[in-house]
Order: sequence, then C-alpha cells, then structure tokens
Amino acid sequence: MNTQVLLENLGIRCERLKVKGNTVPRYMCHVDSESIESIIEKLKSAGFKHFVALTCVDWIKDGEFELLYHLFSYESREDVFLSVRIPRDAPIMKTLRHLFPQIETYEREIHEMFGVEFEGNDRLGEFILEDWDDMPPMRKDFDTEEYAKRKYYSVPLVDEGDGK
Amino acid sequence: MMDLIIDIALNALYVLLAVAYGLLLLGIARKINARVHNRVGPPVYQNFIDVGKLLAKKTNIRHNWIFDLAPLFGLAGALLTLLYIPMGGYRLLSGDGDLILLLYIMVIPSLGMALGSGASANPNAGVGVMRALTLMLAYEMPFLLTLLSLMIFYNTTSLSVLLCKQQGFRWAIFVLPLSALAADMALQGMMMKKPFDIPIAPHEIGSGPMVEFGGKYLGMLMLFGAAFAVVETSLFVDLFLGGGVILNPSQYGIIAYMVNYFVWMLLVLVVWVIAVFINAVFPRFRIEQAFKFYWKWPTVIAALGLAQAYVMSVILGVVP
Amino acid sequence: MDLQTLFGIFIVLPVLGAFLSYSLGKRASIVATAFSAVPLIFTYLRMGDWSQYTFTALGINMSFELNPLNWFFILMTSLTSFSALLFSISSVKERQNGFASLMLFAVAGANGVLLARDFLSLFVFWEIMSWSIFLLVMRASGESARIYMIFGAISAYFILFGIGIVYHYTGSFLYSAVGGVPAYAWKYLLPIFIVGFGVKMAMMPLHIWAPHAYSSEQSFVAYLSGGLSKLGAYGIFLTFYSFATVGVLAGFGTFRTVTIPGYALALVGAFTAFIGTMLAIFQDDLRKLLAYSSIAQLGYVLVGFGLGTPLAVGGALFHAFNHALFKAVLFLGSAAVIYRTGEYRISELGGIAYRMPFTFMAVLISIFALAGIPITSGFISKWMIYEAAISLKFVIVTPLMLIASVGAFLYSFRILYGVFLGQLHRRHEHIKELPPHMLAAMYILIVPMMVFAVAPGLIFDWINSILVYYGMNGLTYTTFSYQSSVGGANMLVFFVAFMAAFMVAMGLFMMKKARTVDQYDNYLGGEVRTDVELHAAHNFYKPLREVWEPLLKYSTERFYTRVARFFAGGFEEIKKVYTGNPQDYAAYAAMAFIVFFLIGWWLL
Amino acid sequence: MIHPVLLIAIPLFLAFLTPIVGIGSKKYARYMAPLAAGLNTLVSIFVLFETFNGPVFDILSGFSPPLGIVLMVGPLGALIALLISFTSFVVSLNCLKYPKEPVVKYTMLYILLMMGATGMVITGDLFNLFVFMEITSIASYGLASFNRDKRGYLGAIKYVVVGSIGSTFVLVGIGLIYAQLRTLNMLDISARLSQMNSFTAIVAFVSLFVGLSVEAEIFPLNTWVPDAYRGAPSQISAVFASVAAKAGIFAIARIIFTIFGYSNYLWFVVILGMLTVIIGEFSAYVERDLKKMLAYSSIAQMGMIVLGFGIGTVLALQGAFFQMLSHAIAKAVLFMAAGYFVYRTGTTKMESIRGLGRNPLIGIPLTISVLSIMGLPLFLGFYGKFYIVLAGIDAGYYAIIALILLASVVEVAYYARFLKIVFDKSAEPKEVTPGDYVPMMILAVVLVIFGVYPYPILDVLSHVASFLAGGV
Amino acid sequence: MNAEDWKKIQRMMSKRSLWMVHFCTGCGAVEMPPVMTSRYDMERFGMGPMATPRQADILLITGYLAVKTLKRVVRVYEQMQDPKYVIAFGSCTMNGGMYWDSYNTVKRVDKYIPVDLYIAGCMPRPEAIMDAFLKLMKMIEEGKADGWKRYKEHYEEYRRNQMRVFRRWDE
Repeated sequence: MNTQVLLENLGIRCERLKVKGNTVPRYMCHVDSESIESIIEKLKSAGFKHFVALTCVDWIKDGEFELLYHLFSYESREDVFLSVRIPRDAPIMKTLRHLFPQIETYEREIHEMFGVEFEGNDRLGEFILEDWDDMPPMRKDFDTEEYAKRKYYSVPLVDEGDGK
Repeated sequence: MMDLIIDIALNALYVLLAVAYGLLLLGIARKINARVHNRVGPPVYQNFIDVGKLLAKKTNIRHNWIFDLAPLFGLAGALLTLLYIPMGGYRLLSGDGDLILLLYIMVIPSLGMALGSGASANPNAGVGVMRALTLMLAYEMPFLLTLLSLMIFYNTTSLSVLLCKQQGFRWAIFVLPLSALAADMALQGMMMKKPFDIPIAPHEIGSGPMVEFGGKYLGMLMLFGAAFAVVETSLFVDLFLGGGVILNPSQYGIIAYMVNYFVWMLLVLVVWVIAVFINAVFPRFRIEQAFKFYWKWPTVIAALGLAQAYVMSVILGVVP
Repeated sequence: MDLQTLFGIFIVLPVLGAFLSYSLGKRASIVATAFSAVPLIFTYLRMGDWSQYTFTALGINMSFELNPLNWFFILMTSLTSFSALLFSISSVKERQNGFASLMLFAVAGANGVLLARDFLSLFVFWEIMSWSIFLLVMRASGESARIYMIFGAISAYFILFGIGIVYHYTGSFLYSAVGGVPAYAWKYLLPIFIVGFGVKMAMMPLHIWAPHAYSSEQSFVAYLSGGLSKLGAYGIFLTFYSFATVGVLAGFGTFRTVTIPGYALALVGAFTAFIGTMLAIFQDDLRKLLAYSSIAQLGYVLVGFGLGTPLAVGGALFHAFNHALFKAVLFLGSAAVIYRTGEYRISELGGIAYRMPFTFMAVLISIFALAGIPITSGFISKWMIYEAAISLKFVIVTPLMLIASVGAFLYSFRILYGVFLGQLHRRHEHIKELPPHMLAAMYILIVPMMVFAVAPGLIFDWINSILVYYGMNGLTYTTFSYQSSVGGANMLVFFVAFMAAFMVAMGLFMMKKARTVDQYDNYLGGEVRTDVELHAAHNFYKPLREVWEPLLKYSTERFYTRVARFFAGGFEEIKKVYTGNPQDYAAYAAMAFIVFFLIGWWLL
Repeated sequence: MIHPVLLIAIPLFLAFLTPIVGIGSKKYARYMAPLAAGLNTLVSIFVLFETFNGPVFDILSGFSPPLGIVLMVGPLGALIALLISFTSFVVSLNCLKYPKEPVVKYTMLYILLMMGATGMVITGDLFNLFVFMEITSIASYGLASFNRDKRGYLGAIKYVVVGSIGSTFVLVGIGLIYAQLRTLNMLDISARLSQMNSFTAIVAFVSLFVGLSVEAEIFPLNTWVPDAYRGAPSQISAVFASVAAKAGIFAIARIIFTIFGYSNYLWFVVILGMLTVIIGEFSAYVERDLKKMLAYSSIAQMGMIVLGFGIGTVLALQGAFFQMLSHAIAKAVLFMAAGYFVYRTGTTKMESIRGLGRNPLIGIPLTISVLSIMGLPLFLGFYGKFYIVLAGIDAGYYAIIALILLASVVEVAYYARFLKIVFDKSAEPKEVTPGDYVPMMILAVVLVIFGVYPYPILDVLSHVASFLAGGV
Repeated sequence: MNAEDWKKIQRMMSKRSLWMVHFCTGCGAVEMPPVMTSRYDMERFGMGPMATPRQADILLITGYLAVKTLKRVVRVYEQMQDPKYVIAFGSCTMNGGMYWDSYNTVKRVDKYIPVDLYIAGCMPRPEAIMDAFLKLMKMIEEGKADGWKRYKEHYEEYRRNQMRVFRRWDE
C-alpha cells in the first residue's frame, strides 16, 4: 500500500519532503503525543520494522521540545518521520520501548541531554555524562562557555613549588 | 668434595649462560621481526635492558601471596628445567632424571604462572591461561607421539642416553624425519609463536596471563621466558640433532666441550630462527583453529613417524 | 595377633561403633571417628604381621589372611575413612548419626573384603559395603543411589556368578583352591571377575554410576573414591595375580610378552583414563569433575595391572595408594567449599583461596599429585606406569595415557582457578577458614604424599614385598631413586636442585619490596569493580568444547538410558500376560495342565 | 509332649468362638486373631523342638495310618508352621490398627486362613491337604473381597476362578491316586508308588502340581495374584504373600520330594521357576501401582523358591527355605508399610507415597526389608538368593542362573526406585502410630537377627537332606 | 659503586626501554602507527606498546579528555608502577583546543595528573612525536622526568583538582 495513503487512512496529515538527490521517499508527519503510540504500532504492522532513531530538538522560542521518531520500511523503502511536540516546561512523554526495545537507549540519552521524562522507562539515569551537576547540556538555554569557565578554567594548577 | 663444588659451579655457569643466551635469542627474534617488517629494530641486547629495567622498577604491585608464586615457581622451575636438559653435550643433571621427569618439570613454571595470574582476579588472566592450557593439550598430542617414537626407537627415556646414541651424526632427524617435522610444528605452539600466540594476545585479552604482572614480577617472568626459549629449542636439538655433540669429550677433552657448546648454540639458533621466521609471517589462529590444526596434520605426521619407529624397532629389529 | 583381635578390631568394632553412634545423635561422628581410628592405629602398629585364620560367622566358614597386599590396601581405606569421618564431625549437619553408622558399616565391609581369604566372606563383605554405600548415597539423592545400586548389583552378581563357577569346579571357596579351575573355564571366569570388580573401579563403560554417586555428601565421597573404589583395584589385582596363574593368562595368547587379557585390560584402562579426563574437563559441577577425574585416574591403575610387568604392577599399586590420598583430599576440599559456601558449581565460586588459605594449600598439593607434578608422590607412580608401557613399546596405550595426563592439567586448573583463585564474590566475602580438625583431616593425607615424593624407597619396600609375595620380580630402587629398564630418576637430586633453583629465584625476588593492592584493583581498561561478576569461570573450556562437540553427543549414560527404555518396553509386553481377564486365566490353567502333562508324559 | 493337632485345634476353636465373643463385645472379638496366632506360635515352637528328635506323627480319630487322618510334622514343616503362625501373629497386630467391618467375620476368616495354611503344612494326608487348602482358599476369597469395592471384587473373582480350577485339579489328582492305591497317606503313597500305573501317576502328579501351583503362585497359574493382592486389604495381602503362598509351595515341595520323588521332572520345575522369576520381576519393573508391584515382586520371589526346589540339591533346598522365611517376613513388612501408605494417602499409586518413609520408625524396617529382598548380607534374604544361585551354578544351570541374576538386577532397580520415592526429600513425612511401626519393627528385627545369626535356622535346615530323600 | 651510579644505570635502562600504554582518546591515535612502523620505527629506541598499565612506563594520552575519560586515565595512571611518565599529545590536552568551550572536556591535563611532556600540534606530526620521545629520554637521563615523584608529593592537590570535576570516585 502506498505509504501516503496509509498515513492518510490513519488520519495523519503528512507531507512528502523534497530532498535533493535522494530517491528514498520521506514523509514528515505531525502527530500529538497521545496518538503516537498507536500510530507507531500501526506503522510497525504495516511494514515499518526498522526504528532508525529518536531525536530531540529544543524549540526554545516556541517553548517546546520536538521529539522526532524516525521509522523505515524495508518493503517499500520509505522513511517516515513522526514529530511530536511536547511543552518545554513539563517535558513528559510516554515511553515506547515496548514497541522497539532500542528506543530505551535513545530515551536515556534524550533524558540526559534534554531532561525529557519518559514515563515507564525505569532505566533513565546517569548514562553518558558521568558526574553531571548542572542542567541538561543540550538545552538551548544552557551556556556551555560559562559552564566550562566555571568548571574547568577555575581549577588551579598544582603548585609544585619548585619553579616549574 | 672438590669435584662436587666444581660440578655445582659448572652447572650454575651453564644455567647462567643459558639464561643469557635465551635473552639474546629473544633479542634476535625482535631484530628479525623488525627486519621482516622493513624496520631497523632494537639492538639485540635490548632484552637485557628490559629485564634490568623491570627488576629496577621502584614499585612492584602484588595482589596476594599466591600472586608471588608466579615469579617464584616460574623462575625456579625454569632454572630447574635447564638443569635437566643437556646443553652442548654437558649432561648436568639429566643422568638423574629422564624425559618423563623433564616433561613434568617443564610444567612447574607454567603452573606457577597460571596460579599467580589466576590469583590476580583479572578475568583476562583466566581466559589467557585457559587458552594456554587448551593450546598445550593441542600441541602435546603430536609432541608426545614424537617423543614416544624416539623413546621406542632408541629404547630409552633418558636424554643423555639419547644423546650418546645419536653421536657421530646419526641424528634422529635423519632417521625419523617425519617425527622431527611434527616436533618442530609442536615446538611452534610450545613457544607460543605465531600462529599460536592467542593465549598471550596483547590486544585482545591484555596479554593474557601476564596482564597484572609488572616490575620485578614481569622481569622474572621474562627471565623464565628466556630460559624457556632455550629449553624448548634445546630440547628439539637434543632430541633430533644429537644435542650438537660432534666431538667426543673423552677424546678431545676441554676443546670438545667448547666446540660442542658452540655447535649446540648454533643449532639452537637455527631452530629458533626458523620458528621466528614463521612467527614473523603468519597471522594468528583462534584457539579452536589451533586445536583442530594440531590434532589434524601434525598428529597425522607424528603418528606416521611413530609407525615408522615402531616398524623399524619392533618389527625390523633395528638397534640404533 | 590372634583371630579374635583381628576380627574384633577390623569388623566387630566398626559394627559396634555403628550401633553406638546411631544412638548418639549429634555427636555420632566424633564417636565414629574414634572407632575408625582404632583400626588405623592398629594397622600402623602391626603392619607386617602375616598370618591366616579360619572361623565361622554369619553361617559360613570365613577365612582371613594378613599379607602385604591387604595390609597395603587396609592402610588406604583406614586412612581415608578416618579422615573422612574426622571431617564429617562438622560438615555433615543433617542426621549425622545415620551417616556415621553407615560409614562404619562400610568400613567394616571394606575391611572384611580386604581381609578375606575365601570367596564367601569376600562376597558377604562386598555386599555389606555395597548396601551401606547405597544408603549413604541415598541420603543425598535417591536417583543417584538407584543408579549406584543397579551397578552395584551388576558387580555383585558378576562376582557371585564367578564364585559359583569356582565352586562348581573346585567345591571350595578358598582363594587357594582357584588353581583347580580348568583352563577353559577361565574364558568365562576372567571377564566375569574383571567386570565384577571393574564396576567398583568405575571402568569404562561401567562408570556411569560414579558421577552420580560422587555427587552425594562429599566427606563420604572422599572415602568412597579414596578408599572404597580401591577395592575394585584390589579385586582385579587378585584376579590377575592370585587367582589366575601366569599359565592361565598366557593360555589366552600373548602380545609381546603381555598376555592378551592383560593387554585388553590395559587398553580399557587407557581409554578410561583418556575419556574420563576429556569428560572431566567440561564439568561445571565440582563434584562431577572430581568424579570423572577419579574414573580417569583409576584407568591408570588398570593399565598398570594389565601390563603386568613388576614395574607396571608396582606403579599401579602405588598409584592406587596415591589416588586414595589425593582424591580424598580433593573431595574433602570440595566438601570444605560446599560446607562454607553451600555452592558446588565452579562458575559460582571463586577466590576462596584468599579466605581459606590452608584448605587451598591442601588442595593445591593434592592437585600437584593428581597432575603428577614431581614435588609430590603422584608423579612417581605415573612415571612407573609410563615407563612400563614405553619399555614394552606399546603405541596405543602410552599416548592415550600421556595425553590424558595433559588433560589432567586442564581440569585441575579449572578447579584451582574456578574455585580457589580469581575473583572472590561478594556473597563469599565473609567466609572463614575451616576449623582445625577439618584441616587436620586433610593434612593427615598430605603428609605421606610429600614424604614418599622425596623418599619413594620407603613405600617401594612395601610394594616390593607385595610383588615378591605374589611371585613377581622386585623393583630396582634405592631410598631416593628408582629405575626402569629405559630410564630412571633420583628424587633427592631433584629436590635439592629444586630447592637451589627456588633459593635463587627467592633471592632475586626478595631484592625489591612489593606493595599489596586489593584484589579488585585490576586493569580493566580503567574501569573499577562493578556489580557485574568478572570471574571468568563459566563454561571455562568453551573453545575446546566447541571442537569436541560432535563427539560429546555420544554419551554412555544416554546409551544405558536407551537400553533401559528398550527393555522397559519389552517388559510392558511381558506384563501383558496378566490380561486381567478371568477367562484368559482359566485358559492358562488348562493349557498349563496340558503342557505340564505332556512334559511329564514325555519324561516318563 | 505337645500335639501338633493343637496347631489346628486352637485356631479352629477360637475361630468359632469369635462370633460368640462378638455377640458380647465386638471390641474383644478383634483380639481373637492375635490370640489364636500367638498361641499357635508358641505351640509351633514346641513342636519344632520336638521334631528335632525325628518327625512327629499325630494320629487323629483313632485309626492308625495309613487309614486314619494323620498329621506328619518334620522339622521343616514345623519351621514353616512357625513362620506362618508368627507372621500371622505380627500381621494381626497390624490388623488391630486397621479393623475391617464386620470385625467378627474378618477375624474369623483371618484365623481360618491361618489355620488352613498351617494344616496344609503339617498334614500327612493328601485329602486333608485338599481340605485345608479349600479352607485356606475360601477364607482367602472372602478376605480378598473384604474391602467391598470394585477392585476387591474383581480381584476376588479372579482368585475364585483360578483357585477353583486349581482345587479341581487337586481333587482329580487325589482321586486318581486313591483309585489306584486306596490310600491317602503321603508316606504310604510314596512307599507304594511303584505299584501305580506310571501314566496315571504322571497324571496325578501333574494334577496335584497344577492345582497347588495356584496357591504357590507358579507361572502361569499365578495370574490372580496382582489383582487379588491389590484388591485385598494390605494386611491381607501380607498374609497372602507370607502365609498362603508359603503353605502352597511347601505342599508342592512335599508332592515332589516326599510323595513322588520325580527327580527327572525337576529341570522343568527349574524352568517354571525361572519363568516365574523373570515374568514377575519384569512386570514389577514397569508396574506403577505400589501394591501390584509388591504382588509381582512376590511372584518373582516365589519363583526363586520354586527354582530352589527345582535345582534339588541340599544347598538349593536350604536356599529355598531361607528364601521362604525371608520373603514371608520381608514381604509382610512391605505390605504393612503399603497399608500405612494407602491409609495415609488413600491411593496405591507409586507417585503418591513420596517422602512417607522419611520417618525413621517406618523407614528403617522398610529399608531393612527391601535390602533383605534384594538379597544383601546381614539380612535374612541374603542366604536364600546366595544359596540358590550357588547351587544353580553348581548344578550347571549357567544360562538360567544368568537370567535369574539379570532379573535380580531388575529387581534391585525397581526396589531402589521404590526407596527413592519413599525417601524423597521433596515431601514431608506423616505421623505414625505404634500400631503401624511395632509389627514392622518386630519383623525387621527378626530379619536382622537371623541375618546375622542364622544358626538356629541352619540347624533346622540340616534336615533338608532327609527331606530331599523322601522324608518329612 | 655508590648509590648515584646505581641510579644512573637504572635511568639508563629506563631510558632505553620505554614501554608505553597509549590511551587513545582522540584523533591523535592515527599518528601512532607511522611512528611504530617502518618509516620511523620507534622500536629502535627500545620503545614499544604494551597491553596493560602494569607493564608500561609511559602513559600516552593522545587527544582530548572528557570528564568520563579523565577518570579512567587517572585510574590507569595510578595502576602504573614507578617510575612512570606521561606524555600528553596535541592541543586538546594543553588547553582544550577546539573544545575550549565544551561543557564536557577538561582543558589542561596537568591540572589533574603530572604531565612530563606535551606535544603541540593539531595533530602533531610523527617527527614531532619522535622528537618528544627523544626529549623524554634525555629528561629521564638527566633525572628531570619526575612527574611520578611530583604526583606523590602533591597527591592531595592533584586529588583535590580531580575531585573538582568528578563527583565520586570509587564506582
């Protein structure tokens, strides 16, 4: 079945992205956080067996995080991006690791880097950043230079006292 | 009494020389390896420096008392083994113990090392020892068949008697060429040269059993390695190349000893260099590949050699 | 020594002790230890008395004899039973009285078997021993006990059949009367006795009871493997060198001075050693590993008995002695580990040596003996068997034995590393060293191993007297050295040289001090200790296993199971005779009458 | 001097006294069985001692032999009588714990069964043998169905069918002999056997053999055994195995050795014994019902005894008698244990008795009797199997003995399985009462005592040679 | 021979037999193979790679260090046996290099462990590396490569600095 038709049947408005030089059709769909689970489930049963990635974008001006679920079908060789927007001040999302186990890792990373809570994922915690002590660093309001100065440049040289 | 003191002194000298020669052999191996790689390579005396540096390290780290058994048993066992191997026709203690004793003595240092590395609680050490033992089971199959063919053919298990019977260039390698071939193949695994160096693979399991050893521990183990380079090559030389004995000491006296010792060194070098060249050009076998290899071709060759020895000795009644 | 003393000390006393200790409840093992110490002390004091006695008991005429051979074996069984009982004082927690009394019954049975000079008493005591083992194994597992008992029954019935044959031809039960059995009957008698005694030695392919039985209470298994399995060796020795005369054996034909039965026995022994070793390598259960190792080690003994030269037989006797000691220590060591940790899977253990160093030392030394490292006496006995095989120029037996001994290094390292070295698990961090009496139980057995390693001449004196007693040539030896026709070794020189080399290494080692770090301070790519256990003992010889996989699918046990299932199917058919229908039964009665009548008429 | 007739008179009297006592108190009626058996035990001990001086003849109703009814007790007969009374006594103690209603009839039949079996052993007269056999059988039929359930009735009906065929054969055999010789006294028949038409003699012999084989559980006339043993109350199964069967087999022994002396027929008896053993053991191995398994095992044990008689040497006969003793006692223990298990679990399935033997009061006698049945030394069962096997090999029956030993391995296998289940650690033992374990303990102690010190029995069995030669 | 002579001999041997464990954190590792292979062949000087820090003398840090990596580096350094030397490699180890403002990269390695020698460059050429090695040898001979001593003397300060970027150590 044509993916576009499929998506429309699901009641999702989607647009086909125009990418230069890439023959793989890509669809961008905007969905809300309530329906994402059932949509991914349906897509999965329709052939989108490959969960490629989950990424997050901080739209600081809109006050929203955009979670981008990226799926791929080996049968029709098409990509689908599902974009979910969640409020920035209460970034809570349901976990989808029961659909694709690998989502867990992405969720852990996004939790660490953006501070998005994924309800139901019990492995959220320290992941890549060891000993982190500030706000999630990938948020756009995080000032990395200020942080680096505060944390690293303030460390004094060891005074070895022999003129070295 | 005087004789005894001289004897002890002479034995100590021989052992010391053997260890030194072993270190030299290791240096030669590195040099040859470098030349094969089109490099200059370290000086041949590099290993003396390495051992010296290791023994002179300021701190030495141990895990517990069992950890200490590795260098102690390793070096003690290696020296003991050297005492039981005739070198250049000088018999040392090999009159007081035969090949079977030697085979079991040769296990002592490896066992000590296995104990010590096991005591470090590093999983890499356990894996390394496992591989070393599996490899041992692999190469012992052809090697023991070879030994058996020699023992049956010469009707002795004593190395010194074996040397006597090979005098006058009646070397076993001419009589039992198949066995010699199999033994040389087994030697490659015994010395853990490539393609059989998986037990001490540095990049994979952090040099295996040696992973936790440093300083004097590693230094003593290097001495053990040097001694064993001599032991293993010398064993081959004694078994198949008449131990380098070309002049009869009773006839030529001290000159014979010197000449024999020199020839022995030369033959050891030859055997060693062959192994080093193979080492330089081969990649590495996985352990199960190594096992399959050894229980296939070398074993078949060794079995043929054994058959030959059996036929000659038992059926044809050849007395060497 | 008179008859009453002998019978009283070796048989009545243990039985009395059995009843006494059963009634004592929790202190049973202490009493039992005392009762088993008496025969041991007695053996030590009176070794060397030779005499013969006859009397009646249990309704049969029993003849007892004391000769070098049974003293030698009694020493083994008494030593191992004593230390097993000493060990069990603390290690057996559940129903100790039953344990102790059954152990003493087994002791009485074993002593009786060893002292017997006629088949009747041999069989009676053999069976007493057999059922006490059965009940002891049953304490741990009924299925193991069942398997043991089936093989025990096979063994006993073979022996019984052999006894019947002897009785048929000679009308007497005395060992000395066996000479009257005609040569053609030996064709049946010899295999019957070999199978009968071989079961107890766990000879391939009759070994499958051993891994099961050896998985029961380890302090008992120390005695079972160390002491009682030697009775099989004793029986085979008697069969070959006492019952069957040289002429009888040679009557089967000879293969290069070795008789054909001897050669067959040697082959079986060599294969037992080889296969037992290869199976031991892959066991994760400490007890099963030791069991297969036991099977393999007794294979060497079989080879020695088979080859039949004085060197080989002496080596086999010595190896039986060594095996009794070191395998008892190993099983006691495993009992110690199980006692302290409750765990017997090698992959779940590790690092015990740091908490139980003395136990580790005992196990280490006995593993040296098992592997044949020359600093213990285990080497010498193996050496003798090898030299005998080499000097006979046997090209199948010898390599099998030699490669099996290499395999022994593999499984002994698995014990050492998996159980005692490596990483100490967190749950085992608080275990303690054993109490002194349990350590004493192990070190009692260690001492002879070390002594006979330096001065093998001490035990060669005894072995020599056995050989001479049974009409063989003596060995060539001095106190410290020994020789075969093809080689020889001097253990004193070896020890002096070893000490000297050790001193040199020690001197070099002592030049620098070392700093002790925690055992978890390991190089792991900069990582530190985590909750993940990093003890690399699970499926230890995986690569080797992969290589052997095509062969490992053949299992003797599965074969037996299949045979049993096949027979059970047949039995089902036979059982259908009982249809449950009265009409059929009436018909049977009628037919029976006709058949009986016809037979009677025919016989008329 | 104690008359052997007391062995019959006392139980007969007490049996008929039982209903009268029962009118007064049913409670006391229960005690009549132990009383009768206990008195019989005492009497038979005295009789046994008397027979050491020579066989005891007790002439009834005034006629002198060969015309009158005569009791003829040799040492062996007295031993078996003692065995019968003693096991009946101990089992009746166990019966007190498990009374069956109506008590009066139960007790009466029990006493009659014991009386009949004793009579079969001590009678010196063929027709008396038949009468006692009928008493035994009829009492057995009654007792076999005493559970009043489907199994009991099924077992009993099979027993009745086969048993009545057997009785008929016995009667035919007796009739043939009487027709020719005009006598029923055993010794008389034996002495005058040569006067008989040899063909008729064979027919008579075979008839008697077949008829008594039913009681003696010889293949193929033992078909009733599994069902009847399973259907009957366990105590009654114990009595069947240790009392009735022993009387039957002793009667057969007397037919063979005392009356006819057909030594050339013995090899066939050996084959029958072998078949009985093999079929019994093999069936028991695959049987999953506890009581049926014991029944099959019982068949096999009886086969061993038959085999011992068939081999027919002194050693073999000694073995056979030892086997009779040990089997009677050990099997009584096992059936009593089975009774306990059945009482506790309500089923005879093998799987349901897990762990029940872990109480040492049950476990120890159970273990002892299993070891005894396996034929292990220090227990009475050792001598039976040992002697029979040795005698068999000595007599040259190599293949047959090999098969027997194979069957013995099978026996060991299933008894070890039985012990494994009984001592299974996964289940907890249940409580026991003295009524359960005291009888078992008594018998187990007997097994051990005579296993360690068999000389009294050996003394009695020294008369086997004369029995073999046609004596009593 | 006095103690000074012994020291000299020891330094000579240390200098001629430098075994290194290289901590390949960044892109600098690609410059090592040319140094080892036939073109530059550092084995000429007795140098060679070793598998574990227990056996090694030099710790070679070939690139930027994240906080997480630094912790591992410190551990490896502490597992090495004296005398031990540290060579830090490339700009990133000196001042953060192109990661100067990164939230997760330590900027100067010698604040945390004593560095005997820095090699400048992004990336340093093999010639520079060889030069550094030779310089280190010279320093060893002169007794100037004393980072391991300084670490011992100023352990408290080093540890304090380390703990300013780590929150916990033993985990």
